[in-house]
Amino acid sequence: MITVLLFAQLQDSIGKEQIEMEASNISISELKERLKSTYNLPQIDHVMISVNEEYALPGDMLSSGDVVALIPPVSGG
Amino acid sequence: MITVLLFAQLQDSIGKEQIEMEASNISISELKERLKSTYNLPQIDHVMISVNEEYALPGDMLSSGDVVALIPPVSGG
Amino acid sequence: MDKVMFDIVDEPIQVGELIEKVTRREAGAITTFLGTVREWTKGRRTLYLEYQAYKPMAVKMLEQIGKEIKEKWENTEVAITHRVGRLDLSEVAVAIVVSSPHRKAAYEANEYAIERIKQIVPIWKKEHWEDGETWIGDQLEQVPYPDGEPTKIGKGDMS
Amino acid sequence: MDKVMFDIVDEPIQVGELIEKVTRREAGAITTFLGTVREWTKGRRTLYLEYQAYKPMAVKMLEQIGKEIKEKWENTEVAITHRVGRLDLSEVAVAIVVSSPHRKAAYEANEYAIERIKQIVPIWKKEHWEDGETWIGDQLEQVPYPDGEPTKIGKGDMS
Repeated sequence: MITVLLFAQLQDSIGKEQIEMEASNISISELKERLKSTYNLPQIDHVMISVNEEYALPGDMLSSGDVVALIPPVSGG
Repeated sequence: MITVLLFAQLQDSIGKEQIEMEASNISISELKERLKSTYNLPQIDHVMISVNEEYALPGDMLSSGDVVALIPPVSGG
Repeated sequence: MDKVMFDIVDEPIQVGELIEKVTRREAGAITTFLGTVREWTKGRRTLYLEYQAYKPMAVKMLEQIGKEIKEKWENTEVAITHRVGRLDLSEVAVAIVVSSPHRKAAYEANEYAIERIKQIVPIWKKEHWEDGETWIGDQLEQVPYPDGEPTKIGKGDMS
Repeated sequence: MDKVMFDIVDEPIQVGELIEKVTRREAGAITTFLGTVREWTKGRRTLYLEYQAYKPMAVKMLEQIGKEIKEKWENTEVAITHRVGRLDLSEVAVAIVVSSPHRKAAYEANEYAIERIKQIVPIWKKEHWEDGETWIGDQLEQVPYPDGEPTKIGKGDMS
């Protein structure tokens, strides 16, 4: 099980703060593809990914229990 | 009569906050020379002069009633 | 250090408390940056803002910025607090304070901090305009996503 | 404007009050610079400082700096307070606050203000060292006059 956290416009689009996904041993790219096809998320290509609160790369592999966050371009400050 | 205000090390050297001088129609350069010979003030060459709270130039003329200040290099901030 | 130097808060930011966090005898200069809610942006009126953060990661990223600053500028202390939730006009969204023996480093490090916040800290701003609302996608490149997807790309407007 | 934006005071500076003076809806950025009393300067220990000002002229010169800033950076507001008298370690000698719609101008104008203060504002600092006292003649060129006359010239030490 992987937890996917949603923020900002993604949270508004999907209407949820987080999604639980049955998945393990998939890459971040694969996770992105799966989210893209399950939800209407064209903007996911512009989204950074963090795993357990650290920025991650597309090739990084996910394990069960990981907390992934979709991080759209930030606008703090 | 011209009032000459003293600050910082000049005030400490001369031991006064101000000097009254019987003078009018003299230039700032002349005033400086007069102060230099009356008091022991070798550092007066490095001192800026203000007249009535505005910076003044060596050639500017002084009139009776003017308030002159000797302004050693500043060190605020 | 026991003090919390990097924080995300829901309540108004107390600038004086932040300044105290970095005040010390080695310092001769303390710079503060406050990002405040501006009413007008390119002719469009803001009524209020709403900030959302991925809190634990945002704190980690602020800590990382602090670490970067200490590596780049010797003997600096940094504290940063970002507020989330609803903010009205003129309220402080972010406060950055830097102390240093000399002023040049205090200015440079402070400006570096706000630039890095806009790059890596997971915090998002929703503009509540007079005529609608928008999540601001990227302040540096100004990519707004008004309806949850990119529709237009404009020139950066950095506050 | 009714508020006193440029001031010389004998009492501790209230930074929050200064920030309030420049806070406004057009601003998105407020920068603050605090010059504080540092303990160590090139291995020499300061016990406390004493500042003296030619008050009416100092206020005029601060006002002039404010005017220069408004000419150079559009839509900025500036407030500056300098304290005089005895100041202990870590106390604030000068506070400069600048508000602006955008942050770049707020940083630049603030740094400009402190540079100009060190050039034109008739305020003098007397260092009370552990081992003596010195009127600091010129911080930019660091010409101290320990006994009322120039004795040595060192490299600038700008705080």
